Amino acid sequence: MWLFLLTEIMFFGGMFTAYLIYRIWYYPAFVAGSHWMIIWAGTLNTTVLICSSFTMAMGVYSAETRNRKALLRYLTLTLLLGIGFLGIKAYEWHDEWEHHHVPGLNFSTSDFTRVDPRYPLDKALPQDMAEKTQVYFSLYFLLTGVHALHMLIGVSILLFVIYHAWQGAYTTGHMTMVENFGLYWHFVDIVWIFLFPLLYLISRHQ
Amino acid sequence: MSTSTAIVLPPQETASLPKRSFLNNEYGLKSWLLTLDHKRIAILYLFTTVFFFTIGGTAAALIRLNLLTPGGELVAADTYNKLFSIHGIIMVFFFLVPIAPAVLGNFCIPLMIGAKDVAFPRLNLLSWYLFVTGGCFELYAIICGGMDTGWTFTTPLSTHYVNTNVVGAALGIFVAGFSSILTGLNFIVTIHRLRAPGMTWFRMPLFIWSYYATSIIFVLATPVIAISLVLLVMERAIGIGVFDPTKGGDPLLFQHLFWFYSHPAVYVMILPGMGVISEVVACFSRKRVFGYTAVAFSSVAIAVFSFFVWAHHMFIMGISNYSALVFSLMTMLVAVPSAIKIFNWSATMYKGSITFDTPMLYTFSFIGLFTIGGLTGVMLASLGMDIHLTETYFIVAHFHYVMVGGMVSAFMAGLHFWWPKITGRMYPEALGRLAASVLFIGFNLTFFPQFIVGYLGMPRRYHSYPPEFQVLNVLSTAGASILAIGYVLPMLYLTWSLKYGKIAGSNPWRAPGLEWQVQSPPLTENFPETPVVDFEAYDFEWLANQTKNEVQTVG
Amino acid sequence: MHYISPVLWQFLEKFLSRLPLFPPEASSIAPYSDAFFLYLLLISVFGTMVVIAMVVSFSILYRKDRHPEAIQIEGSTLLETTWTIIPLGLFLIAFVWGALLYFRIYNPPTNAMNIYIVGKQWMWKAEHPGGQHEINALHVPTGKAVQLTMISQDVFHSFSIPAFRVKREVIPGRYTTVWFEATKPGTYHLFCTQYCGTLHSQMIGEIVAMTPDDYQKWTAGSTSGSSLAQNGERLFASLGCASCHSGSADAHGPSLAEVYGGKLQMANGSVVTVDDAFLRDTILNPTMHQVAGYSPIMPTYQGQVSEDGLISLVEYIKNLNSNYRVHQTLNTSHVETVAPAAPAAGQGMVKQ
Amino acid sequence: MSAHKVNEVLDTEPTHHAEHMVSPKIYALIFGALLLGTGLTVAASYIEMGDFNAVVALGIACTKAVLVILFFMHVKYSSRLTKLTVAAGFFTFIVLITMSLTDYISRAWGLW
Ligand code: HEA
Ligand code: HEA
Ligand code: HEC
Ligand code: CUA
Ligand SMILES: [Cu+2]
Repeated sequence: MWLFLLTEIMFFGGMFTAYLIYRIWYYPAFVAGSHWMIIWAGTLNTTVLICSSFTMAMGVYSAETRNRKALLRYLTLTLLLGIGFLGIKAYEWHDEWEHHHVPGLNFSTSDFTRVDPRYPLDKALPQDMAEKTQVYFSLYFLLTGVHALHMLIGVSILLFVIYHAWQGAYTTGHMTMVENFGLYWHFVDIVWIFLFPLLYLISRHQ
Repeated sequence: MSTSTAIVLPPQETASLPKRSFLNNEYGLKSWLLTLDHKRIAILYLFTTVFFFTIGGTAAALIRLNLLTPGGELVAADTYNKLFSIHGIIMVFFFLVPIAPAVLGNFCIPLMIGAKDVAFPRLNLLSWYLFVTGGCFELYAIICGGMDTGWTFTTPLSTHYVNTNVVGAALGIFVAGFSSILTGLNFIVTIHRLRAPGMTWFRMPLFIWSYYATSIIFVLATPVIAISLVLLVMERAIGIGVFDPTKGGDPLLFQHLFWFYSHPAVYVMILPGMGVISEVVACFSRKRVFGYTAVAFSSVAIAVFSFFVWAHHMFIMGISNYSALVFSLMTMLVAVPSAIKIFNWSATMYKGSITFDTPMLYTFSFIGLFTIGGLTGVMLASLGMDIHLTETYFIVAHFHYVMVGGMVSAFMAGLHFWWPKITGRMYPEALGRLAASVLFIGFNLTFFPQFIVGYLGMPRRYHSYPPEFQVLNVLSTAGASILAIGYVLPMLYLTWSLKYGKIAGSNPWRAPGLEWQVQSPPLTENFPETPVVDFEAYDFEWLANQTKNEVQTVG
Repeated sequence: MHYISPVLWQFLEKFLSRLPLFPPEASSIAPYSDAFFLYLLLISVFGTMVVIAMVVSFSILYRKDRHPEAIQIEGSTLLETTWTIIPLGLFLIAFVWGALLYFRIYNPPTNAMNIYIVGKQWMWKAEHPGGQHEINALHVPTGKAVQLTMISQDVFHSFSIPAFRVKREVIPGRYTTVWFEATKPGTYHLFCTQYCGTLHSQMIGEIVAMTPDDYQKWTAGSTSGSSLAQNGERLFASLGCASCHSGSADAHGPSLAEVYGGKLQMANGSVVTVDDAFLRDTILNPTMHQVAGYSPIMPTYQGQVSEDGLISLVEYIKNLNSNYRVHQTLNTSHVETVAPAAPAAGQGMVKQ
Repeated sequence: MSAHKVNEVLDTEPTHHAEHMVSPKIYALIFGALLLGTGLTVAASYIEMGDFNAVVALGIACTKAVLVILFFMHVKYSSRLTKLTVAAGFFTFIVLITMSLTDYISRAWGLW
C-alpha cells in the first residue's frame, strides 16, 4: 500500500512543482487569486478532513480490537465527513464559477484589474499580471479537482468497506483492507493539509 | 555441434511433455482471460505486445519505405507524421516498456524466487486488462485520425496546433501507465515477501535485482507522466493555461514533467534486458557472473540516478545554461554503472566454458550494440556536441541502438532462453542462430548509416530530405527489410515449435536457477513443495551435484 | 567495371558522388566541434574495441571444445575499480570539454552583428538591422560574428545550420540567441529540426555565406526602405511610448537612452542585465520587470504589437544613444502625448 | 536451514507482524494537535509577517503531515522498510521539485 502512496506522492508532485514555479514567477497574480478563496470554507474543510482522519484512525483501532459496532460507527462517520467535504468543495467551485474564475470555460480578468473592495489597500493588478491569475486558477482547479477525485474514489471504496464491515468482515483479525484504506484516506488528508495553506493562506496578507 | 552445446534434451523417442502443467490445467478462452496464474498472464502479455509490435513495425516499414526517395513520394507529409508518432508511441508505451517486465518478469520472477505466484495475482490480471484498455484507446485514436505529435507530445504543438486525436492517444498512455504502476508494485512486494526460505538478497539471481530496480522506476516515475498527460488533456480540452505561453504558462514545464518520466522510462526499457543478459551469460559460460555485487548494485544505481538526468533531452530547448551543466554532469555519472555491467559480463566469459546457442548470440549482439548505443548516448550528453547532434538522425540511431539493438536483442535472448521452460519444447536451433545473425546484420545496416547521416545534419521527423542524403537512407531502408525478415523468422519458427519442436525436458541448458529445477512447462502452482534455497545464485557446482540425482518431472 | 554494365556503373557513380560522410566545416566553431567529436569518437572506438576484444578472445579461448570445465571466479575489486574509474575519467573529460564548447557556442561575442529570426509554421523570416527581410534564407558575411535573436510565433521550432555546427531552439514567447562566424563562402542548409507540425520538413532554407564585399552589395541591393530601427521609431511614437519615455525629468517612465547592455536595479531587489529578451518582456509584461523607483503604470502591449513590431521596437531601443530622437518624435506626434493610446484596448477581457 | 536464516528472511518482511496498537488516547491527542495546527495556520495567515507567512504556514502543514504519517498511518511503529519506502517517496518528490527549480531559478541569471 505504501508503494501505491508513493505513486500518489509523485502524481501530486508534478502539480506541486508547477504550482511552485508559477508562484515564483507570477507572485502578485497568485496573491490576488488566493484573495478570492473562501477562507471559512477552506478552514471548515480542513477541519472536516482532520475529523474524518481521526474517525478513520479510530475505525482501524476498532477493527484491531474487533469491535464491529464501533468500526461501523466510525466508518460511517468518516463517510459522512467525506461527503461533507465534497459538498463544501462543490459550493466553493460553484462560487468561483459565478465569479468567472474558471479558466478555459468561464474566465474573466475583470475581478483583478480593479481594486478588490474587500482589500482596499491592495492595488488593482495591471492587465498583464491579471492575465496570469488564470494560471493560478488553473492550478487551483487541477489540484483541488484531482484531490476531490481522490475523495470521491475514497468515498466509493468506503461504501464498499462499510458494506463488508456490516457483514462482519474485518473484525475477525483480517483487517488489511481497512488498514490500507485508512492509509489511503490519511494520505488524501495530508494532501489537503498542504493544499489548504498553499492555495488559501500563504498569500493572505501581501 | 553436439559437443559444443549445453543442450541436454531428454531422449526424444521416449520423452513426453509432463501430463499436468499450467498450459493444460484448464482449457477454454475463459480459463485464459480470467486466469490468475502469472505464467498465463505472461503469455497474454506476450500476445498483446507482439500484436502491438507488428503495428509499430508496420509503421516503421512504411517510414523507411517513404524515406527511400528524398522527395518522400510514398505518403503525404501529415501521414508520415502520423506514422512516426504511431511508431514511437506504440513501440515505447505499448511494446518496449511492458514487454520485458510484463512478459519475462511475470513468467520468471515467481519461479526464480521460489514463489507460487506474484503477491497480488488479481492485481496482475487487472494490469493486463488496463493495458489492453489503454491499447484499445490507442487503437481507437489511430483509427479515428491518428495523432501527429511525435511520441514526445511537445506543447504547445500538441495542445493548440494539431487537430488530430491527441486526447485519445494521451488517455491510452495514461491508462496503460496504471498498468505499469500496478505491475511494478506487484513485483516489489513479490520480491520482498515471497522469496523462498533461504533465498537471501544476495542469493537472488541478478535478473531479480534488475527487475527490482525497474519496478522502483515504474512506481516512482510513471505517475508524473500521468499527471503531465492530464494537464495536457485539460489544456487541450478546456484551455487552462499551464503550458500555454500566451496565457503565461511555460511550455517547457511540460517537457520537464514528460522527461522526468521518460528518461527513467528508458532505463525501464533497458534494465530488464540487463537482467536477462546476466542470466544468459552466466549460463552459457557456465560461470557465476563476475562481480555479482557490482552488477547488482549498478542496477540500483542506474535506477536511482536515472531520476537526476532528465533535462539532457532539453539542452537546447531553452533551459538555463547552469542547469544544463548539472544535468550533463549527472548524465555522465549515470553512464558509468552501465559500463560496469558491460565489463562484468565480458569478464564472466573469462575462463568459462562457452557455448554459442541462440540466446548467447543475441547476448553478444546486445553487448556490442548497447555499447555503441550507450557511448553515442555519452556523446549526446556532452553539452557542446549535443548542440550539433540533437534532433538529427544521430539521435534516432542512438536510441534504436539501445532500444532495438539493446533491449529487443535482450528480449529475444530471454525469449529463446526461456522458451523451453514456457512451452516445454525447443525452438529449432539452426534457424535460431540464423535469425540472430540476420537481425544483427540487418540492424547495423539499418541504423549505422543513420549515425553518419545524422552527423551530416539530417533532421529527424522529416518526411522529405535533401538528395545528398539519399544513399545512406537507401542503405538504411535496405537494412530495415533484412531486419523485418529477422523478426518474422522467429515469429514463424517459434509458432512452429509449439507443435513440432523437440521436447525440452526440465533443464535443457543445465542452468542453475530455481526455475530450471521444476518441470517445463511448470505446474500451475510452480513448485510441488516450497523449495528451500541452500545455494548461491549461479552455483554451478551445486548444480553438478544436483544433476547426479536427476530432476524429476511431476505428473 | 565499365564494360560489365553501363547502367550499373552509372548507378555506382551517382551513388558514390552522393555519399558525403562528413559535413562541410564552414564556421569558426566547426573545427572545435569536430575536434571534440573526434575525441568522443576515439573513446567510443576504444571502449567498443576493449569490449569486443574481451568478448571475441574469450569466445575463442574458452569455448567449450577447448575449455570444457569452467573455472569459477568470484570477482575482483581491483578490476571493478579500474573499469569504474577509467570510463568515469573519460566521461568527465567529455563533460568539461563539452561544457566549454557549449558556452562558446551559446555566448555571443559582444561585437556581433545582430539579425532577428522569426519562426512560424512553416517558414523562417529573417530581419536584418538594415530593414532587409528574407524568407527561408539568410545572407551573412564571412569573417564576422553574427548573432541571431530568435523567436517563434506559434510552436517550438529549431534553427539548425549543420555546416556551422550550431542549432538553437526557437521558442514561443521568449528570445533565444545563437551566434556563429561563417568562414567559407557558400550555400548551406538551414533546417527546422524541432518537430513543428505537418510541414515541418518543408521548413527549410538556405544560409548564404558571402564575402564581406558581396554582403555589402547584397544589403545595398535589397533594402526595402526603412531600417528596423526606423520602423521601431515609428512604432515608438504611434504606440505612445514616447509620452512616458521622453527622457525628461518629469516623465512617467525611465529614460531608455543607453539602457541596453547595462544593469538595472529592479523593484524586487534583483539586478538584471538589459538584453533583447528583457526589452521584449518588459513591453509585454511590464509588471514582471518593475524598475526600481517607478510605479507600475506602464500598460501591457500584449496582443497589440506583432513579433515583427516588437523586434523593431527592441532594435530601436537598443540603438537609442540619446533622447534626441525621442524628443523629435514627441514634437511631431503631439496627439498621443495626452493619454497613452494603448490602455483603452487593455481594459476588460483580452483573450484569444 | 538454520534458524538464523529464517530470521533474516522475516526481517525484511514489510508487514507489521508484531503489530503495535496505538491507543485511542494518542489518536485523540494527535487529533487535538491537528485541530490546533489548523487554527494556528489560519490565525497566522491574518498576521502580517512578510515572507514568514509562507514559512510558518508550510512549517505547520509539514508538522501536521508528519503527525498524521507517524501516528495515524502508524509509520512510527512500522518496520524499517516501510520507513524507507516513505522516505524514498519524499526524496523523489524533492528531487523533482529542486531539480526543476535549478532550471527556473538560474534562467534569470542570464547567459554566462
Ligand atoms: C533503452 C533506452 C535508452 C537507454 C538505455 C539510453 C541510455 C543513454 N542515453 Fe539515451 N535516449 C533514448 C533511449 C535510451 N537512452 C531515447 C528513446 C532518446 C530520444 C528520445 C527522443 O527525443 O525521442 C534518447 C536520447 C538521449 C539524449 C538526448 C539527446 C537529445 O535529444 O538531444 C541523451 C543526452 O544526453 C541521451 C543520453 C544517454 C546516455 C548517456 C545513456 C547511458 O545510460 C548509456 C550508458 C551506456 C554506456 C556508456 C555503454 C557502456 C559503456 C562501456 C562499455 C564503457 C566504454 C569504455 C570506455 C569509454 C573506456 N539519450
Ligand atoms: C522500442 C522501440 C522501437 C523499435 C523496436 C523501433 C524499431 C524500428 N524503428 Fe523506430 N522509433 C522509436 C522506437 C522504436 N523503433 C521511437 C521512440 C521513435 C521516435 C518517434 C518520434 O520521433 O516521435 C522512432 C523513430 C524511428 C524513425 C525516425 C522517424 C523520423 O524521425 O522521421 C525511423 C526511421 O528510420 C525508425 C525506424 C525503425 C525501424 C526500421 C525499426 C525496425 O527495428 C522495425 C523492424 C520491424 C518490422 C519491420 C516489423 C516486422 C514485421 C512484421 C511483424 C510483419 C507484419 C507486418 C506486415 C505483414 C506488413 N524509427
Ligand atoms: C504610461 C506610461 C508608459 C508608457 C505608455 C510606456 N511605458 Fe515603458 N515604462 C513606464 C514606466 C513607469 C516604467 C518603469 C517601471 C516598470 O518597469 O514597469 C517603464 C519601463 C520600461 C522599460 C524597462 C525599463 C528600462 O529602463 O529599460 C522599457 C524597455 C519600456 N518601458 C519600454 C516601453 C515601450 C517600448 C513602450 C511603448 C510600446 C512603453 N515603454 C510605453 C511607463 C510607460
Ligand atoms: Cu519548424 Cu519544424
Ligand atoms: Cu534520457
